[in-house]
Amino acid sequence: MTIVHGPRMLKSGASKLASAPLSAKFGISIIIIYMLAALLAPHLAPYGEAEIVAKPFEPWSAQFWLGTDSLGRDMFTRLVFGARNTLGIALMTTTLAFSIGASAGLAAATFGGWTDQILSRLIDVLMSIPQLIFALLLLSIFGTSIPTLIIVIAVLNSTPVFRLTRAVAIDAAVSDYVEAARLRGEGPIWIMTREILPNITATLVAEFGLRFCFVFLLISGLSFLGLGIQPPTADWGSMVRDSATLITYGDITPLLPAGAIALLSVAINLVVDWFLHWASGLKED
Amino acid sequence: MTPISKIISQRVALGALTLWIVSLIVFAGVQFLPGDVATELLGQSATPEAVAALRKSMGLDIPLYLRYFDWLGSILRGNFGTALANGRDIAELIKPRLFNTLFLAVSAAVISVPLALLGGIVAALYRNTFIDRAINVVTLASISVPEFFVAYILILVLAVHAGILPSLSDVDSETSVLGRLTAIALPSLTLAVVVLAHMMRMTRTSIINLLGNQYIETARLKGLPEWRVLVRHALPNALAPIATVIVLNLAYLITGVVVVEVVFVYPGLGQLIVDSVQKRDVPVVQACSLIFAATYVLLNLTADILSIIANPRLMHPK
Amino acid sequence: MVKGYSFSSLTALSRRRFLQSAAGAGALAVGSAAGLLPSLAETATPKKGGHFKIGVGSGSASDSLNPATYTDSFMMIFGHALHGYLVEMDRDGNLVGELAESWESSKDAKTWTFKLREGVEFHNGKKLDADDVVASLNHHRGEQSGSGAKDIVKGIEEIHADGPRTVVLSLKGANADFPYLMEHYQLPIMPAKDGKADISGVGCGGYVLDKIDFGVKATAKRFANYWKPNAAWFDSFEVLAIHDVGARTNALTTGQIQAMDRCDLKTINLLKRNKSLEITSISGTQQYVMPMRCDVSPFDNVDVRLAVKYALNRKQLLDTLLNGYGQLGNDHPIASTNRFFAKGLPQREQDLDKARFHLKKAGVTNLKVQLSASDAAFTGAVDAAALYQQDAAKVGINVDIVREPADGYWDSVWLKKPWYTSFTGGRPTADWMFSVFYAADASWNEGHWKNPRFNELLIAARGELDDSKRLEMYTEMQSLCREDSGSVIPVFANYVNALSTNVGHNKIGSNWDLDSFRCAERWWLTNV
Amino acid sequence: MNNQIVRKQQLSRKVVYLNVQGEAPVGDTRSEDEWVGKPDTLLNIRNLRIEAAVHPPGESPMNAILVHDVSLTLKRGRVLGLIGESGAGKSTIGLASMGYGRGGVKITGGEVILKGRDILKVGADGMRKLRGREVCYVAQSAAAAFNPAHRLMDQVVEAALLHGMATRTEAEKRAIALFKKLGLPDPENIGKRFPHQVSGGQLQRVMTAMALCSEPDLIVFDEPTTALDVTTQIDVLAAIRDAIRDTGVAALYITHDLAVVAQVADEIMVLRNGKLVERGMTQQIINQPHEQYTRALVSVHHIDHVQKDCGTEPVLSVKGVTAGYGDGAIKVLRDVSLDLYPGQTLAVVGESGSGKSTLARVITGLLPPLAGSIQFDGRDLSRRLAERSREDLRQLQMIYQTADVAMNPRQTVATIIGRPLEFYFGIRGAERNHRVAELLDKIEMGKSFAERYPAELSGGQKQRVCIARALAAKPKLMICDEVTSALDPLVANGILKLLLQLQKEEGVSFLFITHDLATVKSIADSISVMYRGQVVRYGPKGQVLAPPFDPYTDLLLSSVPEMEVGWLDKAIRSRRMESAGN
Repeated sequence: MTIVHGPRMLKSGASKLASAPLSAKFGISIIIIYMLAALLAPHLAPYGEAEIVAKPFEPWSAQFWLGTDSLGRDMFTRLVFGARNTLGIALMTTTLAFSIGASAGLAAATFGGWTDQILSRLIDVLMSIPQLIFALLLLSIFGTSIPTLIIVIAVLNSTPVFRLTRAVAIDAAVSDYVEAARLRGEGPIWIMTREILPNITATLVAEFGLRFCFVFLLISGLSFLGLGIQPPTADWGSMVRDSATLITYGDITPLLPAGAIALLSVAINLVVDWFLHWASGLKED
Repeated sequence: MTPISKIISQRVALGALTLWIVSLIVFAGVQFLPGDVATELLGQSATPEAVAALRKSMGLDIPLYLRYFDWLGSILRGNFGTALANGRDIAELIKPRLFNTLFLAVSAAVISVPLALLGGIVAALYRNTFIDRAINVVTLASISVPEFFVAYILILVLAVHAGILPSLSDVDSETSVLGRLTAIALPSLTLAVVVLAHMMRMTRTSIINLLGNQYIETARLKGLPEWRVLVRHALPNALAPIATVIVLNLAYLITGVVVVEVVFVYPGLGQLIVDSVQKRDVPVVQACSLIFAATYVLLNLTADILSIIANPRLMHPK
Repeated sequence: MVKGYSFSSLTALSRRRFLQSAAGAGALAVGSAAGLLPSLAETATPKKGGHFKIGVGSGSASDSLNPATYTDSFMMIFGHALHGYLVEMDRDGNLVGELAESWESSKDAKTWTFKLREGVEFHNGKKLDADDVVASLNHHRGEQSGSGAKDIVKGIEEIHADGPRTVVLSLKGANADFPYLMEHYQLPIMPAKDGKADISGVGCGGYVLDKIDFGVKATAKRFANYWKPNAAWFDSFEVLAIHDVGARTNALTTGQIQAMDRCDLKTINLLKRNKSLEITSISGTQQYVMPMRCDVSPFDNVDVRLAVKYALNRKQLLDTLLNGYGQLGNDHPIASTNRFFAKGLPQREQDLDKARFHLKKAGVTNLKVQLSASDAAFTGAVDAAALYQQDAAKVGINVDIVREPADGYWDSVWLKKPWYTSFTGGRPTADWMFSVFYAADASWNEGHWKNPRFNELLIAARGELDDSKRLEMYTEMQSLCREDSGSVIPVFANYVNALSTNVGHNKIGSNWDLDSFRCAERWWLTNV
Repeated sequence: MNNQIVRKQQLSRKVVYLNVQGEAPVGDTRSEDEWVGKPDTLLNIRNLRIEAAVHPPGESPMNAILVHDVSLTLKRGRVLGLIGESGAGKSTIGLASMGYGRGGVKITGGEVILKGRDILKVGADGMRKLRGREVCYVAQSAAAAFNPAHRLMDQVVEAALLHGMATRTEAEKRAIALFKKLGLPDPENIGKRFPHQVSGGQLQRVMTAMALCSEPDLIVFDEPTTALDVTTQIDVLAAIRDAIRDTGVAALYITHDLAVVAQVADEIMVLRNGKLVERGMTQQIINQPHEQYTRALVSVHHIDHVQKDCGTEPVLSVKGVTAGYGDGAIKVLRDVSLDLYPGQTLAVVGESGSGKSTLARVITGLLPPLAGSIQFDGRDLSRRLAERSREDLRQLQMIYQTADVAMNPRQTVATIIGRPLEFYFGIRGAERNHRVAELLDKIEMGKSFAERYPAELSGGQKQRVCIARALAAKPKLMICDEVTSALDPLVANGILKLLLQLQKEEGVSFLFITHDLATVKSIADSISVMYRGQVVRYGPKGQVLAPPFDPYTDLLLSSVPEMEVGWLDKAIRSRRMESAGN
């Protein structure tokens, strides 16, 4: 039992990172690369997002690193801009989904009773309508502009967030420290934001990562059905879709955006796994 | 058993309520869609007179709420009504599609569920070893790729190059069971890949979450080999969360497979509902949505019942 | 064009090219070429038998057997397999009789008399007579009709049978092209039952309805008592609805279907390498349109319209959108295959100077316009808009692309926005085309274009029975369209299909897709 | 109670590395030879060193030494008691005798010689073969140690069947015989039940039967009665002791309660912070402890407190309160009346299920009573929390059993203590910090603790911070719900002394809810004994603790283990009433 106290907890994130397992470091570097690509897209990309620079399906060359797509747009440029659009939209969507789902879940857990009942039933209803069908319906009503896309997918994805938040928040809400706050006479806002929220953040962050991937996949699924991000905006889902037939001919072009999606998802999940592991402070087993 | 029947009847009542609200939402939602079945059917040839005549013949001139109650009344009598577009009986229209959808879902489940359980247990058994990490990365990757992409890859490998399975799931009411199984081999494989990872990870996590329990230590201290500790002592207690995630994935297999249906040209309910939304065929959309919602509600109920069965506290009260 | 493909496929490609040119150049000299190219050699000798499966990128669960509701190629080709029509467009584009043996008009082109063929039997055993024709046409007429063909038959004042084999139609106005209308896909002849047309799918076509699962597939068997000789070769015929082009292509390459429509033009060069496939590309009447509304500013100025037309790089659109599978458009809707096509009109090319000139003439230096685009109009419409945006910017037209939702596009954008993307499948006759889309009073006057001379000519040409005079008139009308109308018509898209080499066919008709929708009747299998 | 203790155990595992107050190990007074090498030696542990990888939240993993160089010897048929506070390493040593380490625990040095061979060298398979056959384990909480998914009999015979020591029929027969021996009701059929269908005391006996079923040479008892109510504990303790005697099995008996181990063990080892403090025969340890630490353990409950006289006006007056859950379907409290006078301590004593915690919930307004009223400071208190004024809330503060979960783990000590200052008095900024420092002083912790998080405090420190938080509101009344039950005796003692000190300084009244009679004796001015939702005895301490007793109070008082060899037999003989927990 001879241990020297380490630095303050929560302030030691950086040193924690240094001691993270290789998989997490790998994940973090991938995420950083993607974020840089997204942020610096106009500077990184050799051509314009929708600029037609050559004939369709040019081979890989010094001029067009990954060749050109079906319209003769530079594939590498599209991939970089795709990162920007896809990541940006998925990030905004996930954030919105979390603001909706988490605040409703917190409210349900904190107030309980009728608030909880009504919110939970509402979510039941939303969940019982298949996501894709619901998205189809909503997007048909409101059109497929990017803001509606974000709102619709966010609403759809807020349901599992609500359930998770409610579940973990209820765990926290019945704890003695929340009871102590109630006995002190604290209002619901304080209880939600100061007592419960900080204690469920880890779970929510982890869920954020996973949700982000699902949002990603839902958007690309919608793009596949022609309801997602509309051309000529570059996004990886429709890029896969546009060139998917090439796979039949043994061309690897469609693998690139698909691989980009998969790589990011794997990276996020690796980081999430590690984060959960770290935040729980417990060893598995 | 009284508390159990009470729980179940509560869930059934809630399910019915959910279905009712779903029907309201969908009915209202379809009304908000731009255009209606008449304009969609006529497309570019929609002259105002033709549209008006078509609307009248379909009864679209009747007020909205009356149509809803009319529809609700016939549903409660077990009558789904007729499709607006071609006047066909919706029950007849849906029956073969529903069968196809269920057949595909079941075959995908038959492939994926045992594999998921096995994989999950193996990953838990060899947790934090190379095997576990390999399983982890492979499942993650399969989760991360859009399902149409999985479908195309499988087609490329198994249909185009190897030529052993058809890329088109061409089935009808006269297809033999064997023919059907061949026809849906690729779509069910695709779906299996898509849902496998989620279930496998959940199985692993559920089991590992239980390993901190005292009774696991008790089992180990009895000298049980690790696999036996997992299978006999952890797994039975992890059944409830595993059942929940399996059921969620089954629901997905039934309600969320539009994309796979499109790729393999499989005549399931998903394509029907997409078609009907585009054509604004309200009664068909309504019927399909209700079936989907009912599937979800029923499967959730199943998960609840499974959790009850897996929980001796509820099955064997004091 | 080639990236990352193996060397062997490259050589395969060049070999095929070689063979093709060898066949073309040396058909006379090298007799042994026939052994290398069996499909070409056997073209002239159709065979009976076999099961033909075709995959089409259309079909919906809301389809029905009622011809009034035929909206897409799935029902259209299946309808042509089940049904006979009064007239038929032959493979060279000539109108010939099918169920009608002959027809004639009164001098004023207002009364038309059709003489029916004898010995034609419906699938239910009923013999064709004039009442069937009357009932079939009346099916689309009248107040209660919700038929898509209502507009086509609205010019008919009255129909009556004159004996069992003669049908007399009197029109509200003169129409020299009237028989052509009878070829419309929604106007098959159905047996009359109590004075009404039987819409259960019974027809007098080459195939009898076997099973149909709307939006999925339909099958039909050869009609033993089909009247037409040398037609309907297959034992049975099956149409599959395969919306996803990748799925269609895969099904074809793996041999699950023998033909498909609407090839993926982006990858068609790759598909071409498949030696067991034949790509057919038929120039037809389908056209991509970007109508400007002539009744709203700034498009109410003809110089602005011309500037827009001149700024467009048609060649680039043809190459990128259609991969070359199409014809350049000349801003008028008449296809080069039409008998009244104005051959003398010069092809409009991109001319940025002229565009600037017209813009200046219109008194604008910096034009800001919105273009409403959606792929609902045609595949690549938004890309086309983006391409156009780049060119237009060079002459000072700033195009703001408004991406419209695909769903409900025809309801809320088409005909309504100042400038939008549109698509027309085309019509078999010039009069029909002009009447529907360009006549001042047409409900689908896409550009809201009202040119007095044009409308005058339209009426005159309709009543004129002398073809040479009509050609003159239609040429002038095409020129008017080109110079004055609001429609930018950059390209005509070809019908591009892929067939297994086992599918035999003669010259393919260009009236509609898939051999004028008559593939079931005209094609055959060589390997049976 | 079970849950509370289990939680405590888990928590102490987490915080254990923080209790670092190194003290030199105290060597054994006897020579090695006396213990080793005899033919009847069953277990011989030599120079055992155990380390663990610990993952403090927010810090890098590190190695902590849990057991330093500990040796012990156990002869066949003997019982060795291992005693110490949390972090002493007693459970770790117990499990090490089965070659087992929890979590990241690793045996890094020494030998564990069981029946002549070093089991640390027999490999994983060899280890598995001896576990459940030669050595068996009885865990602290049987409720947690039995798999809820399987019937008891299946679990009891599992090890015997696994090691091929008996057929199923034989094993079941043996199990039933053991059930009978351990005094379980309906021994023929109890095995068909699921764990949740059997009471805690019975489960503990079944667990003992499970250990005995494969006829092992050694059983490790790890706090087998700690989680039980005191009246239940005595019966289970007796059953275990008899079973050990009758079967002749050797045992390591691990507990923190010296009085309990004195009833069972032949010899006792006292451990502290992973080091041996003192070893000796039971009599010697109890009666003539050599080491000061042992002496402190033996005399732990001695606090000087003089009973104060009642005042005239009670600060809190509970009148005829009936309360329950589910709209009164389940009544937990029936007609409870109590008075608490200013500056005094009223102890509410009872076992689990007596309704004492529910009483606290009623008083705080968390559970509105079905009938009756609560008067505070002479006026009626609203029945519902939401209807009470902030002033009422301020004057009535609560301290919880487990300080860990009573403090938000994401707030610093300064925030936790400072919040009531802000909330009730609007004190912010420097003034607040100053007051926080003052309060920290009052609870005998420095202001250096202000910026720490709860996870960085020891159990006793946590409870002190909770007390400071309550104190910050300047309350008239503090409700203390089992505030010392989760703490080690010495630490608990410190807390009690602090509370008494504060009472003297601030004049605050305590409603002290506890199951521990020793605590009650130390600090109460008046006592209320609760049993099944009713007050069975109420009055000033002197009166309540003096005979004649009602049957329940008698049972309760007579069940508290006393630091005296042979007490168990006496107590069992003199009992007039059966415990409810059996």
